[in-house]
Amino acid sequence: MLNDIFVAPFVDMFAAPDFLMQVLWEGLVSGILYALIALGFVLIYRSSRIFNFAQGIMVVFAALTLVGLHAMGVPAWICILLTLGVMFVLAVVIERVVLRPLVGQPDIILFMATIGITLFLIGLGEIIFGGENKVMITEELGIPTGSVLLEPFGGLLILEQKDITAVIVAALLVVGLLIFLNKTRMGRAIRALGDDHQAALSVGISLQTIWVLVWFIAGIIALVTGIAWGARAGVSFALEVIAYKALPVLMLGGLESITGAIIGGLMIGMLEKLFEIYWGQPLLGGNTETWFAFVLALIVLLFRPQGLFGERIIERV
Amino acid sequence: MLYRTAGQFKTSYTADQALFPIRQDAYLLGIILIFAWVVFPLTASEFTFQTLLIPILIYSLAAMGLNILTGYAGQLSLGTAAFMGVGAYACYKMVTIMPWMNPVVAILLSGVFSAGVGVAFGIPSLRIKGFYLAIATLAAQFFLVWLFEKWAWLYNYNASGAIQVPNLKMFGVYIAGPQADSMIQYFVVLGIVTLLTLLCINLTRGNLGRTWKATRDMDIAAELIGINLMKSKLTAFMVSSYVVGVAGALFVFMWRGAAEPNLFDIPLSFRILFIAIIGGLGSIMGNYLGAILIVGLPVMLNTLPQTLGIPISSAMVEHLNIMIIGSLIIFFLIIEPHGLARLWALIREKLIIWPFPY
Amino acid sequence: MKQFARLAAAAVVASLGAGAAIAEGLYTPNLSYRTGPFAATGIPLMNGQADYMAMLNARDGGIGGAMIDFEECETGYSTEKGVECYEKTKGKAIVTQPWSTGITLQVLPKTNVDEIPILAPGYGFSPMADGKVFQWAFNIPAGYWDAADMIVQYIEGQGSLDGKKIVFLHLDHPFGKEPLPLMESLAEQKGFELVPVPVGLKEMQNQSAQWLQIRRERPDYVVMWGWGAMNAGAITEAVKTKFPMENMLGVWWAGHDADLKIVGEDGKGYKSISWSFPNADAPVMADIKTHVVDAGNSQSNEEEMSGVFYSRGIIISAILGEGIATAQKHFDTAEIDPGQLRWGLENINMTEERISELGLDGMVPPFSTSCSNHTGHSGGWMLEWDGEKFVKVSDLLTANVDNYAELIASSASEYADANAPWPVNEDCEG
Amino acid sequence: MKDLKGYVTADGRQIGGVLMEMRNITLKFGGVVAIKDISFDVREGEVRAIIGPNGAGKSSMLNIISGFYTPSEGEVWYKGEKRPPMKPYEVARQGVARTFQNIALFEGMTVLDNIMTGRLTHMNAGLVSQAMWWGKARDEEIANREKVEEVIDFLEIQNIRKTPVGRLPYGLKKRVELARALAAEPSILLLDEPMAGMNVEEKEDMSRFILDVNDEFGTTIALIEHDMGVVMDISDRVVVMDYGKKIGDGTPDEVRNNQDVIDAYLGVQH
Repeated sequence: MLNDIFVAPFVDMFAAPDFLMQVLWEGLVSGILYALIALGFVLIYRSSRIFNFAQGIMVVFAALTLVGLHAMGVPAWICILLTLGVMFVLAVVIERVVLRPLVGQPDIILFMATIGITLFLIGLGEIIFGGENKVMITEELGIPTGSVLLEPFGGLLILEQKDITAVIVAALLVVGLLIFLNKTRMGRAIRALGDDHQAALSVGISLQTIWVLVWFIAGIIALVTGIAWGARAGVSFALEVIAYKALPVLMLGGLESITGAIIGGLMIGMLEKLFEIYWGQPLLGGNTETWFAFVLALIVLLFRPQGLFGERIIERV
Repeated sequence: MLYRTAGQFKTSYTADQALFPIRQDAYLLGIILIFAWVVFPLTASEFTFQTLLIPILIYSLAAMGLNILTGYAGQLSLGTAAFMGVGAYACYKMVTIMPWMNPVVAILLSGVFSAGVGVAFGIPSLRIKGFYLAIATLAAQFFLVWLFEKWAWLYNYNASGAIQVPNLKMFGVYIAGPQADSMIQYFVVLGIVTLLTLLCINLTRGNLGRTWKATRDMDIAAELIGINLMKSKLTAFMVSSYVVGVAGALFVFMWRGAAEPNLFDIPLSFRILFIAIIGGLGSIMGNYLGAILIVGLPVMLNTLPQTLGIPISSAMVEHLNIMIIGSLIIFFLIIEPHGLARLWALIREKLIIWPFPY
Repeated sequence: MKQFARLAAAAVVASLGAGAAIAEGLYTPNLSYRTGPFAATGIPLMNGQADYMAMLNARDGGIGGAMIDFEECETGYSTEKGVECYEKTKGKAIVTQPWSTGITLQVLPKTNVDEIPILAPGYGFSPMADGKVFQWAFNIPAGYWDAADMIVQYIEGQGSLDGKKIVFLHLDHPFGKEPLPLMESLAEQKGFELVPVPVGLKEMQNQSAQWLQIRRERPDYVVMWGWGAMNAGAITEAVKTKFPMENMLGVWWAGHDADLKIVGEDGKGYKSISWSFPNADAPVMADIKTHVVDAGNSQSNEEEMSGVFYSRGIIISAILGEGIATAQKHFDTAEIDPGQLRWGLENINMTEERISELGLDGMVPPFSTSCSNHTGHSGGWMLEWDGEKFVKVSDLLTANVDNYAELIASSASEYADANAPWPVNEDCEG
Repeated sequence: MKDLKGYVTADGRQIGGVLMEMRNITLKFGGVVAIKDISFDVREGEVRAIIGPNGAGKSSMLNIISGFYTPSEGEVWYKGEKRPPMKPYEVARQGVARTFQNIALFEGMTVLDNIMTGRLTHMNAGLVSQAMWWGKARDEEIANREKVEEVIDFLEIQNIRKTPVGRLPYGLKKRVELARALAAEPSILLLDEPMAGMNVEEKEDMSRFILDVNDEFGTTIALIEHDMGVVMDISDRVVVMDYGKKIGDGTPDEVRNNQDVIDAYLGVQH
C-alpha cells in the first residue's frame, strides 16, 4: 500500500518521461483555460465585489453566438466582431438590469443574482441556438488543426496545434490585459476600484462605466476561452461545468489576485492531471479530477487562510 | 382590522416568549395545519401528492437545514445536496442491513450520519470565511458525490450503481417503496417535517439560535462576549446537516424511490439554496414560501400552456421555464433581498396597524 | 375592439375543442429531452418518433382507426422532471416512454402498481428481458447486454481475443455501468483483459485524463458506452492521441452522425453497433416527407433525417405502433387500454414481410417478442463511419443470448427479491 | 506589591483590593511596537480610565485585557492568579465584559435578543432540552429574561425592546451595547470609548449610566476615552499612555498636574 502511494507512481514517471511530459502538457492546457475563467472572476470581483457565477455560461454563450452566427453564413472574422458586440450588449444589460438595482446588497445576494443570470442565459441560449452539440469553427478562424509530434527520450509527445495556439493566445490576452490595467487610465481605475471605491471615483470615471467595461472584458475572456475549449470538444451547454474548475483556482490564488489566478490555474491544471494519472486511476478508481482541485485548495487554505497570494489579514475591533 | 393586536396583553415572560404571542398568527397557523393534515389529503390527486405536496415539504425541510447554517449561523454552503446524499445512503444501508428496523426510525437516524460528516466538513469554517468557505463546501459536494459513485458497498454492489428503495412496512402498512400509497407517504413526510420544524423553531429562538445569529452578524464581537466560535459553528454544521440528512432520506425513500449518485450533484444544492434565499435567510417560514415558489412554479408553468390551449412545444416550455425562474430570482432579489418571509413580515406589520398609516 | 374580443374567444374555444378532439385517441406520451446536457442526442430521436406518429395520423388516420395522441413531456434528462411527467401523464396514458435509465429505474417499480407498460427501446435495464419478472417493462428490440455481446463477437471475428486487452470506456452513470457484468463474464470466457475506464458526467467534454490512461494501457480495442457530449469528447481525444479508429467501437447511442461530423475524415473507421439504419429509399421516408415534412409539421431537417438517430426514432415509434396494432387485432377494439397494449407488445412478430409492409425496409432487423421475452433480441448491424456517414460493414449479427440467459434470470430475480413483494407473471410459460 | 485593602474615595466609596493587574506588557505587530512595557492595576469597585491621544495604544491594551490580542511579553494577573494564554471567549466567561469603539451589536437581531446574548455565559442547557423548549432550557430562558429585563429597566430602553437594532440611532445603540455587557454581570466591565461620537447631552447620559452601574452593582469599570474632560469627572484613577508608553498614573488631580502628561497629551490638544 505504502509502496503504491509513495514509490510506484514516481517509478512510473521516471520509466516513461515522455508520457509524464504528455501528462504535464495536457494539464498545462487545461490549466490555461481554468486560469482564463478565473481571470474573468477576479476582474469582476475586484471591481464590484461580485462573485460572478455566470462566467461559465458566458463562455458557452459567447461560443454559441460565434458558431451560430457563422452557421447563418457570416464570415468567421465578422462573427468574432459581432460576438464581441453581443457580449458588450450583454454587459450593458446586466449592469442596467441586475447590478444597478442591487448595489450595496450583501455579497450572497449578488452571488445569487449571478446564478439567476446563469439560468436566464441557459434558457435563452437553448431557445436561440438549440441544445445540440456544435462544431467550433476552428479552421475558419485560421487556427491550425494538425499536431506536432516530438520524440523526447525516445518516446512520443503529441502536441495539438490548436492547443499550442490556445496557450499562445491566452498568454497574449493576459499580457494585453496587464498592459491595459497598468498603462491606461481606465485600467488603473479598475485596479484602484479593488482597493478603494472613493479613490477610483476620483479618477473621474463613473462606476457604471467601469462595471460595463469590466463585464465586457470578462465577456472577451469568455469568448477566447469558449473558442479554445470548443475547439477541443465541440460547443454545447455541457461546457458550463468547466466554470466550477475555476473556483478552486480562486481559492488558491485569492479572489483578487490576477497573478494568483494565472499561477493557481496552471498549478491546479497540472497537479490534478498528475494526481489522476499516477494516483487516482491506479488506486482510487479514477475520476478524481472532479474533486482533487477543491480538496487541494481546501488543504492549502487550512494552513494559509489568505490563499497562496493573498496578504495576511490582521483583524481589528 | 384583522390583525389588530391592541387588547392582547402579556402578563408573564412565558406568555411573551410563546411561539405565537399574537393571537391571529396562531389562528393562521391553525388554518394552515388543518389544510395540511385534513383538507389536502382528502382532496389531492396522486399527481398533486407526487409533484407538489410531498416535494414541497421535503424541499422545505432541506432548505430549513441549509437556512440554519447559512441564514442563522452565516456560513454559506454550496454542498447541501451531498449531505442529503449522505442521509439517503445511510438510510439505505440501514434498512438493507437491518430490514427489521422501523423505517421512520431509520430515516431519523440517518441524519446522525450526515451530521457527523457535516461536522467533519465544517472544521475548515473555523479558519476560512465567506466565499472561500463556500468554495470549500464544494469540496464536500464533489468529493461525496464521487464517493457515492466509487464506493460500491454503499449501493450494495448493484450493477447499475443506483439505489432502489425496497418496500418497507410500518404497522403493517407500506410506507416506502413502490407499493406505498402516496397519501400515507405524505403523512409520514408531513409528520417528520412538522416535528423537525418545531425543533428548529425552538433551537433558533433559544440560546443556541442567539449564539448562531451572533456568530453570523459579527463573529469577532461574538467571541469577545463569550461565544466559543468553534462550538457555535460546529453545532450549526451539525444541526444543519442532521436536518439536511433527514431531508435527503425522505427525498429518496418517501418520494423518488430510487437514486443515482449524480442526483445529489450541484444543481440540487443550488435549488435548495434558491429556496432558502428566495424564502428568506434567517427565517423558518421562508423555507416553505420559497419551496412553494421554486417547486410549485415550474409545475404550474408546465401545465399552463396546455390549459390555455397555447400550441407550444414542451421543450420551449422548459426553456421558458428556466428563463422565468432565472428572472424571478433576480426580480425577487431586487424587490426584497431578504426574501418572501420579510415580504410577509412587512405585510403583517402593515396589517397590524391598518387602517392607520402609522 | 369588440371584434377582436370575439375573435380571441373563438380562438380559445377552437383550441380547447382541438385539444379535446385529440384527447379521445390513444394517448402515448413521450418523456422527451430536447433540453439539457444530452439534448444533442435527444432531439433527432424525438423528431423521428414524433414524425412517424404524425405520419400515421395523417396518412391512415392513426392506427386501426384510433388517432395517436403523441405528446411530449420535456424532462431535460432530469429524473425529477421525468417522474413529474410520468405522474402527470399516467392517468390516461397507455404506455410510458421514460427515455433515461434514471427515470426508467424509478418508474419501473411504479408501473407494477399503476399497470402501465414501459417502452424503453434499446435502453433501460438489461434484465428487463425477463418478462416474467418485469411484466410491464419492454426494451425492444435489443438490450445493452445484446450490444456488448455483439460487439465482442464482431471483434472476435478479427481474431482470437485471448490475451488481448479491451478498454471499456463508459459514462460513470447507471447507463454506462449496465453492460459491465456481461463484459466481465465475457472477459473470463474469452480470455481478454478488461479495463473499465469511467468518464464522470462533468468530464464528458474533457477526457484527456481518460485518454492518457488509454495511451498508457495500450489496449487492442476501445469499447465505448457513451452518451450525449461524451461521444464527441471521446472521439476527438481518440483522434488526437492517434488511437487507431478501426479498433474503437461503440454502443448504438454512441453512433450519432453529429458527433462524428465534428472529427469528419479523422473519424474514419469508427464503428457502432446498431439495430436501426437509415434508408432514404424506404417507403416510410417518402410518406413522412409527403404527410409531415411538406405539411410543415416536422421539427427536423434534411441532414438530420438522413442520420442514424432520426431513423431510430422512427423505428421506436414503429415498434410501439406494431404493439398497438397487434393488441387491437387481438382484442378487436381500436381504443385499447394499457393492459391490452402490454399483450400487444408481448406478441409482436416483426418478420421481414411485416417490416416491408410497414415500409421500413432495411431499417430494422426482424424480431419477435413473447411474454417471457420482453426484448426480442433482434440483433444488429455493425456500422462504420466513412468520413461522411455511417455505412453497414457487417451482416446481421445476433447476440448469443443463451450464453447469458442465466445472468438475466439471476439479475431479474435479485431485483425482485430486493424489491419484495414483487409480483411475477406466473401464467407465462417459457 | 500594593496594599490589598484598597482605599476610600473622595465621595466615600470603599475601593477593594487589586482585581486585575497588567505586568510589564509589551505588544508587537511584526516589527511595530504598539505597547512598550506597561504595568498598572485595576481595583475592585473603581472606575479606572486609560487615556491618551490617538495611536497611543489604548485600544490595543483593552484588546489584551479582553484576550483578543496576546501580549508579546508580560503577564496579566486576574483575581490574584496569573492568567494563562486563553481564547477571548474564555476570558469573557471569567467575567470580563466589554463594549466596542465602533459599535459591535448583532444587527440582525432585536434589542432584547442582543442583550440576551450577554447572558449566554450563564446558560448551559443542552441541545436536546433547547430543541424541545422544555425543562432546563425553558427555565433558563425565563430566569435570564428576568435578569435582562432588570438591565433594560435600568438603562431605560423598555420601549425599544423588540426593535431590530439596525433601526436604532447611534446613541441608543451605544446604550444597548452597554446593556449587553451589563447583562453578563461582569466582574470587570471594559468600555472602549463609550462617549465617542456623542453630543454633550448624550455624553452626560452615558456618564450618569456609568456612574450608576458602578454605584448600584459595584461593577469594576475600566474605560478608554480620549475626551479628557468627561474622564476626569467620572474616574477614580487614570493611566495616561502616549506612543505605547505609560507616562502617568494616579488620581485625576495627580494626572492633571503631571508635567509629562501636560507636555505629551495636553500639549497636543487642539
